[in-house]
Amino acid sequence: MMAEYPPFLNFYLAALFYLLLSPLFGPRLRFLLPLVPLLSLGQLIILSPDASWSWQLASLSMEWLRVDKLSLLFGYLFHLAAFIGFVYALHVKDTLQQVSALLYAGSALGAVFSGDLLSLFLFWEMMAVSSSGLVFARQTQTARGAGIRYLIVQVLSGVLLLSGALVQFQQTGTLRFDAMQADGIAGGLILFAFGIKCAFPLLHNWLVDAYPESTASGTLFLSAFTTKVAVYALARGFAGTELLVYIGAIMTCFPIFYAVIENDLRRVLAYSLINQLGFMVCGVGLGTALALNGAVAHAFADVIFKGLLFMSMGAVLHRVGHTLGSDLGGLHKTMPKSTLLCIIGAGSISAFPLFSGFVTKSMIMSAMIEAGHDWLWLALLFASAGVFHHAGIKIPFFAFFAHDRGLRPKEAPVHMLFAMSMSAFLCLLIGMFPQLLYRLLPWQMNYWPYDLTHTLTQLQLLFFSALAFVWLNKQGIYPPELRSVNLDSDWLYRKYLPNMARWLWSVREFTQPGIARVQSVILRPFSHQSGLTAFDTSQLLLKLLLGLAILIGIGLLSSDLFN
Amino acid sequence: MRPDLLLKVLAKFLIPFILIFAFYVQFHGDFSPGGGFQAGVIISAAAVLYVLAFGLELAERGIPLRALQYLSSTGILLYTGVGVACLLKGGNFLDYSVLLDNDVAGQHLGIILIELGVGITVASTLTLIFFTFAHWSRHS
Amino acid sequence: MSGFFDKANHIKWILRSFYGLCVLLLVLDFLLHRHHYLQIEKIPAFYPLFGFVACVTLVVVAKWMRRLLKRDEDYYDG
Amino acid sequence: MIENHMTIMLVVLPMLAAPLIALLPSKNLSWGLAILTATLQLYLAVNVLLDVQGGTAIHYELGGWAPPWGISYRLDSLNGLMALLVCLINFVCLLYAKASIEAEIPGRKLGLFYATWQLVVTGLLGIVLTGDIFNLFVFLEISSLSTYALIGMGRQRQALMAAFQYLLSGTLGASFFLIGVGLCYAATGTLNMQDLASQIGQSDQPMTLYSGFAFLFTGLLLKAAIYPLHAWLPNVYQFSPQAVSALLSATSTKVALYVVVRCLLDVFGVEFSLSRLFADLLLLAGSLAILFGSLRAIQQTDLKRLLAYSSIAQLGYSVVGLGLLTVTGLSGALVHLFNHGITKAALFMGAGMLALGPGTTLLTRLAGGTHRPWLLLLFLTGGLSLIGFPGTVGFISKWMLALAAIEQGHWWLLVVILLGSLLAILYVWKFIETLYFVPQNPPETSTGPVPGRGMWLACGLLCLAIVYFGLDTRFTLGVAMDAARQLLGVHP
Repeated sequence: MMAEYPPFLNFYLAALFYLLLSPLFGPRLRFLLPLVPLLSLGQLIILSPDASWSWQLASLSMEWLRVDKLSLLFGYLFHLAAFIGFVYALHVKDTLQQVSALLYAGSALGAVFSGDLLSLFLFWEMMAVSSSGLVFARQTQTARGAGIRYLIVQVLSGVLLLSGALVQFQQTGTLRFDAMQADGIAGGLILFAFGIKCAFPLLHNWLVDAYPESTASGTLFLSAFTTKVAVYALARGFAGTELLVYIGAIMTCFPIFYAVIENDLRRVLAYSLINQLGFMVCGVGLGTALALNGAVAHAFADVIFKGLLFMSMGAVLHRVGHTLGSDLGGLHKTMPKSTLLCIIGAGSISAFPLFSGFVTKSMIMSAMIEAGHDWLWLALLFASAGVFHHAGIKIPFFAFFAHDRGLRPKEAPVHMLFAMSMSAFLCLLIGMFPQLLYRLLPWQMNYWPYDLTHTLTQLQLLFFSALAFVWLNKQGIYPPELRSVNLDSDWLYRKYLPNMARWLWSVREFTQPGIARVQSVILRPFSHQSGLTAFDTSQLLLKLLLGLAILIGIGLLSSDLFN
Repeated sequence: MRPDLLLKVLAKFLIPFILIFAFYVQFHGDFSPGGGFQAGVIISAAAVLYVLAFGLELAERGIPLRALQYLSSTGILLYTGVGVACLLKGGNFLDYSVLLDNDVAGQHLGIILIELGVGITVASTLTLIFFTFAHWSRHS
Repeated sequence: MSGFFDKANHIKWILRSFYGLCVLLLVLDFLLHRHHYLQIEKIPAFYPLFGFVACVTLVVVAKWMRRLLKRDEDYYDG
Repeated sequence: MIENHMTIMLVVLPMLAAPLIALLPSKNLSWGLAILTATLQLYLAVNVLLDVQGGTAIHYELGGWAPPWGISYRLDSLNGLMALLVCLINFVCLLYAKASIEAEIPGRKLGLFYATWQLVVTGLLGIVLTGDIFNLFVFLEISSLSTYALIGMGRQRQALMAAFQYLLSGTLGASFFLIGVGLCYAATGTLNMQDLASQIGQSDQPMTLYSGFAFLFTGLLLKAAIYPLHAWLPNVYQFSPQAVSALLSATSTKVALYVVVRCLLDVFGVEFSLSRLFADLLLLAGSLAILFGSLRAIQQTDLKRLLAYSSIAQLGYSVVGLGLLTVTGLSGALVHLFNHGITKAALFMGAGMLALGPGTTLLTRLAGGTHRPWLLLLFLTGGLSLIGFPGTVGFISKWMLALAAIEQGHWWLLVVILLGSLLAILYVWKFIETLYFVPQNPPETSTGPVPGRGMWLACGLLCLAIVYFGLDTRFTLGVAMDAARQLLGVHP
């Protein structure tokens, strides 16, 4: 009975205490942080399956605890991710980051346990705000810019969700969050909101823009929660929506092209994150038990292996200060453990047999075939080969091998290595004993990934992709890493719209002197004090009188209509 | 002959009449046109005339600024006090009939006190404003 | 200090064993019986071919995209 | 005995306190009396509001004269809520003012400052409680005149000019209001609001009445700083003493808007005043205010000026709610008056605390506030409430308004409301970023006056209120719904 409250409270209270106690105890307090997810996980495990918790707000009932297998799976996952994250972040002495991370993890948990759209919106926005703290924590000008763009997009998603919720409330009188239809205003708005968080094509820029700008540990947290909550929400609300299959297929394919030519290795990972999300979105769109299980299982595995990759790049960032492929190389000499752990992550994301990615992605691939989407299946296969190319090979190769640039950083700190080892262990554990994960999956299914055909074909695919890499490199065709920016759809709001605004402004500046002269002729200033002048006052009165005249005019004119 | 001699003599002659007229307006206010506000303005007119004729220093020796501030507060207090007294006597706010045993006498007393309060406040405030401005003009 | 991967000899051996594995996998495709779910899978050595061609296409297209999309590093700041 | 007189005591107490405070010899005594009065008033306000909950009204006849001849006070849910707002803000601002004002105003003027403050409060409460439209005008002038004096006491040189501007525009608004009252009196021969309401339909001079209405209404809109009559507001809020900005932002425009609501719906009645054209006009003005105010707020480089423009935008929400003319919309508008009042007061108090040392609220001069992490919490709470984040009061009002917009099928209005929230993020972010993420150059070295305990307490109280009323809406929204139903004549 004692444990029947929503788990996000654990994190929120921890954040509050952290804020209150940090002036007393200083940064020492951070060593307690990994305990928070552990204790909270304990609470989650003893939580009874029919627990519920709701809050009355005005005439609305907000359900903050809905426990079923789907929410539990994500609940476990987020606790795990938070634990690994806090261990990885033990070196961080920045209260802003710690509190943001606690709130962020808590909000993600709150979102997956929300039973109604309003609560979902609440945590959706809390996630946006708290996670932006992680971006801003980098404290650079670029990070601030990326952070504000990130925040705007995230909140925009929240606003769309809210409007969808409003419409649904107006139409049906209930805010319950269950499966819905994508056609119709409410469903459409909500799907759009989920789509932004899930980095649908053309809505994906916030991800590749902001994630690489965060701190080493910040990116780890970011990669774990936001997009996975979106996948959860899609699985809960739009399972079986045909449209999603196509969107997912596009998501798997287009980012890998960018990933090949991107220089910042953490941005490469961000693109590959979208690519992995594509697989999940496909799974959700297919909507069969196998596909949905595949989607959520892949989300589970992705948090861990993508986290591992981000952690290894974070270690590089921590020791070297940047993650630009063009300026890295040869790090394996002094960071051998990080190298090895990174390779395990790479193996998992490329879905090598015995690694976690293989046992989860193959479910989606199989479901794709079962559903008869042959061409899309080919697209996914292409994407699978591409993943290996840009994430499996490119990341470890350019960071740790390639040309030796003479960098000799120290090995990653012990706590980072420990966190990475945990992830690596989990990658291998899931890869070798998939039934451990399968048992947790919400839908009923009968599937075993390790048959001959699967294993063989996957190995063939991966090895010959690697062969292509080797061949291209030997031929000198492979594009070199260059310091550059690649245009993406954010060009629209980062370049085109600002330029338009500047142009409009210049038009105004062209006309402004003329207007000002006319004004000063009519209202010649008769004194010049600092700040406010009599001229200002006369202008103010002019404005007010004009407004009064207009309103009175309308009022009196409308009386004719009125009588 | 000093050029302002005529002015001073006239002022000395006029001010008592102005004041008497002010008191007339004040105390007949409850029966005929007039009342505290008008009386206060007339009193302050007398003060203004005095300052114009005899100068600010002399005037302030007679009516210090501090006294004017006190007076302006006292007037409001008198006004509000009467209202509260009505409350305490069991009537509504400003319900003078309960002030004395006799309704009509109560009304009389109430209205006279109220008007007195208004008169004091208006007279002292207007004088205060004039004094303050006079100070300013001297500084600049 | 020179690491394991600095010696050309080591790299050569690594690559050779890698080629060997590739050949092995190619041969296995003909020896073992794999399940076919789709028509296209029936093409002999479909997966190895697909993997190789896909990656080459990927890189070639990406190179072409780079010509189109590449800007200076401070493009957005300027 | 006192129960019967609670309504009038709300107004009489500060009126009695004002001269006493001016007479008291020490600034501490003055403040003590002021806060004592404020505490009593808060107690009274809560009590009367509890009395009128559920739709009853309290009548009080001044001097025992029955209306329509005498002046009567009438208290129902609508002005009960407003009275509570004024008393609450008055109390909190006085708590805050002690340390804040002593840093800004020379000691000898403090007694007068608190006395004038009491007069402002007298005026505001009088406006809220009176049932007589001319009496309302008198109180409007009392509060306005004393407000001009308070503003003029600001620390910066421009304060005097700002006060003068406000005097000019305020007088303009009051004159229009007075002309309107005069015309209405000419048409109906009464000044009592209820009596006026009953005569509106039978007047044989509809044109006079209508002109009176137009003047009265426009004058009020100017006082309430409703777009396009908002131009006086930014200077006033920017240059006032800190505590005064907080008080004014939370009460004066809100009270003026209350009068708009009262006159439109209660006195003139829905049929008379809100022909569709007029309602649409309100919707349009409100929407423009939301967009214009938010956009201008984003441009500002001064924290208080930014907050002032945000106030213009937030008032727009209430106007929109009023223009919708439904119970949901109107209760959203009313509860937004209260909710935005406490939010903006908290933010202005935060700004005042930052300005304590540097003496200015220019954002660039306030950068690097990391040495005051607690203030970040205040700015975050307030900022989130401006944005309309769930868990804060701002969400409640915007939710109601959005719901009302959809009910009526005004989709464009929903877009405006949500767009306003998005723009709010930009300006809220602007000041949070500059305050906390831009390193100051040179780093803060001056050890100016430290915020007093009262200031912290006041801010803390308001922050708690923002969150509490954001989570538990039974009280605020309940009263607002009551009031909305009464005004629109809808029975639950």
